[in-house]
Amino acid sequence: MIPTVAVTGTAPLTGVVAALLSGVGPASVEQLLATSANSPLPPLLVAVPLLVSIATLAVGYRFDRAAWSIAAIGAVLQVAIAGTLAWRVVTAGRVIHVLGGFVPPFGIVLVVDGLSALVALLIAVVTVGVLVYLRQAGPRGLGTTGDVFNMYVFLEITGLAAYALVASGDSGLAAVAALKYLMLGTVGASLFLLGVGYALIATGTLTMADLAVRLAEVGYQSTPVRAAFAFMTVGLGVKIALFPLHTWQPDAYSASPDGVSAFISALVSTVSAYALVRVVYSVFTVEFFAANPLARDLLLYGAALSVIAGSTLAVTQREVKRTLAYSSVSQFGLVAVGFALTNRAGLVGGIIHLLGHAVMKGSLFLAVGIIAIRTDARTIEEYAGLARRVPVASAAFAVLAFAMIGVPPAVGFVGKWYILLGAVEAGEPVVALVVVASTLLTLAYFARLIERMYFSPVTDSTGPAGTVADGGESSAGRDGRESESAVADGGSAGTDAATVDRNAEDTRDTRNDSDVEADTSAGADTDGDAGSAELDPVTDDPSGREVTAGMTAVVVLAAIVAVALGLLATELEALLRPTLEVLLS
Amino acid sequence: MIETGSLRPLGAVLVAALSIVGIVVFRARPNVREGWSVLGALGTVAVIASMVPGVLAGQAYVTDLGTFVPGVRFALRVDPLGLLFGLLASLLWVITTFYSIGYMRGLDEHAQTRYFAAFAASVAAAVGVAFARNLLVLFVFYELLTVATYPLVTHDETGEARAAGRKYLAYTFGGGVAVLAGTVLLYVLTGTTAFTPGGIAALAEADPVLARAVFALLLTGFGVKAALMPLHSWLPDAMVAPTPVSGLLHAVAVVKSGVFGIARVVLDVYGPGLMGDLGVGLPLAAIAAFTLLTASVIALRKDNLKRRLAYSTISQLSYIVLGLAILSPASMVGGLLHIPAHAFMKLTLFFCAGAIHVETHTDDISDMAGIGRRMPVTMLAFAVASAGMAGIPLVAGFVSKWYLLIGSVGSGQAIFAVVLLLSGVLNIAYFWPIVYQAFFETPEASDRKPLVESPLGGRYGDGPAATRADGGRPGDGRDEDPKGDRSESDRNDTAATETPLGSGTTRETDSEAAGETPPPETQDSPTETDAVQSEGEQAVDRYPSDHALPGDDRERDENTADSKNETAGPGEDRESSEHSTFHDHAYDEPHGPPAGGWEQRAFGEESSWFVLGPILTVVAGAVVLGIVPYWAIFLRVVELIVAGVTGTPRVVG
Amino acid sequence: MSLTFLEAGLLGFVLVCGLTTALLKDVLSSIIAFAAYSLGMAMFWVILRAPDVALTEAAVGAGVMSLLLLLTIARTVRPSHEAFTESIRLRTAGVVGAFVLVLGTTIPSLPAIGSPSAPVIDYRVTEYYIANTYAQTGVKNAVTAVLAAYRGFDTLGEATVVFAAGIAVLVVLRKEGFV
Amino acid sequence: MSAVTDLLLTRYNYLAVVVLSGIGMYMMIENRNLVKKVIGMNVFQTAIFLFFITTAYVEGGAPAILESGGGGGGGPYVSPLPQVLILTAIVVGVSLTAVALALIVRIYAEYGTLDEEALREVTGE
Repeated sequence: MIPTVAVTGTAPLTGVVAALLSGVGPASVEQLLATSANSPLPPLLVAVPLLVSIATLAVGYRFDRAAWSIAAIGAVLQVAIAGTLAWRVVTAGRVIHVLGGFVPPFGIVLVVDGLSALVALLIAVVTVGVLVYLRQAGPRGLGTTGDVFNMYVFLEITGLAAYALVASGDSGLAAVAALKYLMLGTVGASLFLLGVGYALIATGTLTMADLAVRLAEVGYQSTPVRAAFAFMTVGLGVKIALFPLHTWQPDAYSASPDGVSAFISALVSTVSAYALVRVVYSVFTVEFFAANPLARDLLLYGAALSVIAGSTLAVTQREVKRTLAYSSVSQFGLVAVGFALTNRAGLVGGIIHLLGHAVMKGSLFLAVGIIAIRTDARTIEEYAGLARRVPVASAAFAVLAFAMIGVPPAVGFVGKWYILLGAVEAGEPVVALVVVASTLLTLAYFARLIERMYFSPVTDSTGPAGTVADGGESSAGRDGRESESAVADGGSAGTDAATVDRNAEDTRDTRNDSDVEADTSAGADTDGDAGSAELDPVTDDPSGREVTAGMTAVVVLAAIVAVALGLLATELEALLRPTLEVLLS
Repeated sequence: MIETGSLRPLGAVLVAALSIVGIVVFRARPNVREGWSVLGALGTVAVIASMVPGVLAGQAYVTDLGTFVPGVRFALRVDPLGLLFGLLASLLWVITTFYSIGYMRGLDEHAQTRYFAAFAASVAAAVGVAFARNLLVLFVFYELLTVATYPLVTHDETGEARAAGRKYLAYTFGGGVAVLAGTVLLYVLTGTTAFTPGGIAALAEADPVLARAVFALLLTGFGVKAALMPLHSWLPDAMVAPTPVSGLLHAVAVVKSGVFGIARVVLDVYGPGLMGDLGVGLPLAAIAAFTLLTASVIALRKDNLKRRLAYSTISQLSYIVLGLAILSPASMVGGLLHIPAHAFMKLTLFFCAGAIHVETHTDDISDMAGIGRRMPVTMLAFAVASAGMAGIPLVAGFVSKWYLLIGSVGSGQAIFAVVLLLSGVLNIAYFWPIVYQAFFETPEASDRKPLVESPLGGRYGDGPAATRADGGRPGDGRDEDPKGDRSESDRNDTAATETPLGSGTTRETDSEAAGETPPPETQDSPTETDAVQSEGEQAVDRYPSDHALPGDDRERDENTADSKNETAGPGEDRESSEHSTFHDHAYDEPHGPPAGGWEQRAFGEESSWFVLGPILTVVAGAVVLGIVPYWAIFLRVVELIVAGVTGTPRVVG
Repeated sequence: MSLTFLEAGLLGFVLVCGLTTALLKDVLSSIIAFAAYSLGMAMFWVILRAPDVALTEAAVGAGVMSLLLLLTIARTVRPSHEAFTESIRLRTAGVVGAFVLVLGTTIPSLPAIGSPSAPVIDYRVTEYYIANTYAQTGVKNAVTAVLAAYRGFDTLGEATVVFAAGIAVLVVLRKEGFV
Repeated sequence: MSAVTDLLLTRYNYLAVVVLSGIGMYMMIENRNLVKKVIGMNVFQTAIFLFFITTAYVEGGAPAILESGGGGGGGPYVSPLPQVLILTAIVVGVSLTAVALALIVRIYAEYGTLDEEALREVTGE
């Protein structure tokens, strides 16, 4: 029961936390108030999940199932609110809510523009998805703030919820990873806070819109302003997990439960990246970069480095979840590259890739979860021949992986296209090269997985042979040839891999075409449950956990969304256009 | 050209794509599933054919699906060039589908649903490539084509198939990246990526250095799939795929999508005029000429039939590129016409190779002496198609090569005419021995192939145990350590294949040859026994170091499978691939020639009609193209294309 | 403001406590030093005219925090060491030194302590709070007013943080039977 | 008065902030005991709090208790804004510490050690 409470209680907070940090452009406060539609919805966006989470906590003590239902209702409500808000943003341009009637810069104002509406919607939708998947979590909310200190508070709430979620894993490793995450996350948040302090000392205000004006008055080249930028960016960089500030992230992702990994990867880092856009564009504005080209270059090249380093590390991993975790380092690098380009195409690309990555990476983790439940496969070697045992999840995984690689027309490609366009327009050949090469870098680690899932015979992953093969792999992971031979070595040491292979083929050959799809590769499959696994996705599993139709549906749906989003990129851009104009002005 | 809004371009892609659904849904019922394949193929070709009259009348059909990314519409358009490729791919898909059915069932292959689904997806993507309205949409389908073909290359799921698939992905995605970079640069330079016959006007005003860079990027990208040297090495490896795949995809759809991309770039992005101004035509032509000759020479040395065909493909694709690069109207007609011409001929050849494989499990040319008795129709078709490849009149290849010759001489670049003629000779050199020995030799009395290793004309009386050209001796190089295996055989091969011709390509060919030893994996006990019995002969075979006991073989296969640079044998069938080791060993039934030579089979009894029918159809197509090219539509379409680009109404009387 | 002896003394005390916290090897001693550090800090804040914050720091920082720390070592372990102080590793010290240096270079550009022309004091936000708080909220303590009214949303967040932390602790300790 | 003395006399609090945050950071990196790491984290945070409180101070100012009912009477006041922020931040900080300590308790229950090096060996990293 406690785990339920845990997830139920904290998840919602995450949402809240995640909540919302939105802001406005450098337009003056008065202008902001004059040009925006007022609405009671933004605070609801924050309040609903909070209330729901308290309700789930209370009810969850007695009735597990009821808690889930409440959470689900809350999440759906949240989607409705976020959807309505997004629609209002489309029609009215910008929606604000002045809290308690205290006008900024003295009070706090919630501002929803195209960007924050999108992030809000993303959070709400992902929550529903993860909820359906987990069938035991709570809702989350989202907020929008136009105040940098408020941003800190919400970042910390997000962080707290995330730490708790990571720690909800069963193993002691989860606790260690959570503590590491907590320490580094706190340092990141503290640095952000220090940055806020510098901004405050330089300007005397905290409201984004007001700050933007005041920072310009103070002068972008003054030391406190620069320090403010540096500390805020580095602080957020830790939270986003950009190389080399990423060290908490692989542990946290791989040690937490699968649903949690999905949730964190899809939302927590995403929200931090969103905060980065706000800080860079709404607070410091493009002119800051113009006055401090070094700051831009550092951010840009640091992000580019993150792309390369993340991919390289991803290739060397044995565990699938760690591979995906390092992949996030790389993909967020790409997002940050887009942001740092400070031109329209780059920014659009960054945002699209941010959203796309949330959908793709989150779903990849969910797919990994399904696969783990069904087959206990967690390492890359164990993924051999998976496609026959878990066809639907494998197919979704493959589609998502190719989308992530950037095969058009999926969303992964569209984001990359914009970022690349931005890099070329900005006259950054090196960065353009990195962006282009990121396709191949991503291919390097995903192709390895897909090949194993679809075209490798199943090997005995539980016996001693498997262990030997694993040992050989880690050093050879980078090179397909070596790894192949390493596996074979291991195989011959214990179980004769060749024999296993041959059995598999015999089995296959004796079968007729009719049941090929349902082929079990029984010859090599020691799990023994693979035979029935094929056509019915909801069958027995070795560990006692169940894969529900809902879980599979979420993953499949996400794969479709990943492709469809690519085709809808124009609409996304249209939604963002007014916001972009403000941000880039 | 009048543009007409129409759903038919989209329809053509969708029909092919939707057939996948049917194929997957009815995976448990092979007959219905194959019915969907056929239906999809017929539907696609019908939709495309319905546009032929309109296009010939100067119309273009456009489906506009809205903006994809700013400044770029997601639009499909059927213009003459697109029609040429789309019609070709879909037409041959119909034929190949029937052939696939015969082939896959004949071999009782695994994962047939995946095979047919991926096949349909590949063709859908190829049609998309054909009809793309602009470079970015073309890129979209180009990448999808890569993904869709990958399962086909790796179909076998053996170590070597995976290695080939990996190589294929690395090469083609690498190429895709270059195309993407080029497209972005082009967009930044000109603000558009739309194809314009005669070239994008704004490009002429762009910085020439950047324009050349874009050209180089695009060419590199498309050159991968077009197998221009030195980007070709994925293609021979990909021959590990089932033969129909090698036939349609690796001789028509996939490789031609690369060539087609180059054609789009040359004709509709740069235009011949700007190409000349930038001076990029000549380097391209030089690369094509180099590829053309080198690949022909390598083909000479391939004993595995499919590999020889693969190198022949590499060489023939360069004809097309060469024709485009020479930039004269006549050569362009020749080059473009060679797209369908080569497709028909090469498909015939692959079908024949596949038929031989299905019926007799023979893959190596050296095993095929006298096979004309066993498979008369097949080998006859093979002979006709080979003749066409060499440019002998009355077959398709002649017409296109004729135009190419006229074009190169006419534009004062006679050097390329010499190259073309030389290549024709080489074509004969590597095809004629196959045909000759099939009909006029017997297994007992045949010379050894590949030809380069022995004097032209062959040498009779070589016993199987004789010292090999590669210097291998019986028992030489026995190597118990699997790890040492590769380097050992490499050394042997270096000695074996050193030829006067091996300049820049020697290394390449060495490693190719190194892999020629197939994975001696055995499946059925009779074969295994054979393998043991024939140990003595094996040891003296061309790659002594590869020899080991069968048990070791299996293990070593695992170890080295991926390190092999190429497929050892026709990957579609592990059972028989081991037998390609037994080059001159004539006694193992039923692989290779049976004892006492090939039995005589009558017309129609040599194979199933699922296999023979397609062969006859394609070869007939090749002949029709050669005799009445104008009537066969393709030449008309080609002339329309060239006229649109250059403004010359009729190129050659 | 100029540096008085009281301030200098307190500041020195805080610094020494901080240093001691870092250097003492024994965890319990370190916790005690930390509590002293917090208390010193709270007193210093009184001098800086922040009584509310000082009160909170004394209660929460020195009180609750020390309690939690002590509770933790009571439930876990207090390793015994032969060495009395930590040994200083130069590499880490170098890294930290670099950070300190970077941070230090920004100091000269900051306004002098207590300067009435510093933006924080001078800008309209502070002036507005001072001028209007009582009229608008009826609360004399501007800090309370701002906390509860103007920045009530922050405070909502603060409450959420505590709520979240409570649940997080529940989650983390679920195996300990704390609940 | 030299520049350094001037710095010392007018910005001494900020110097203290720098030194204390350095101490906190050093503890987080270097100390092997997890509890001491958490203490270091708090030292680091408190240093930042000092930064904020210092910015709020004004020479001769009174605490922001508006005796006269506002309206500018009663002489200079310190700024309430940074103080409000730090009130919030202190609570956030203690919440984080509580969670961190809870994690430490669990780690100890799981592995029986709080030593970072030993833990690294046990978890096989």
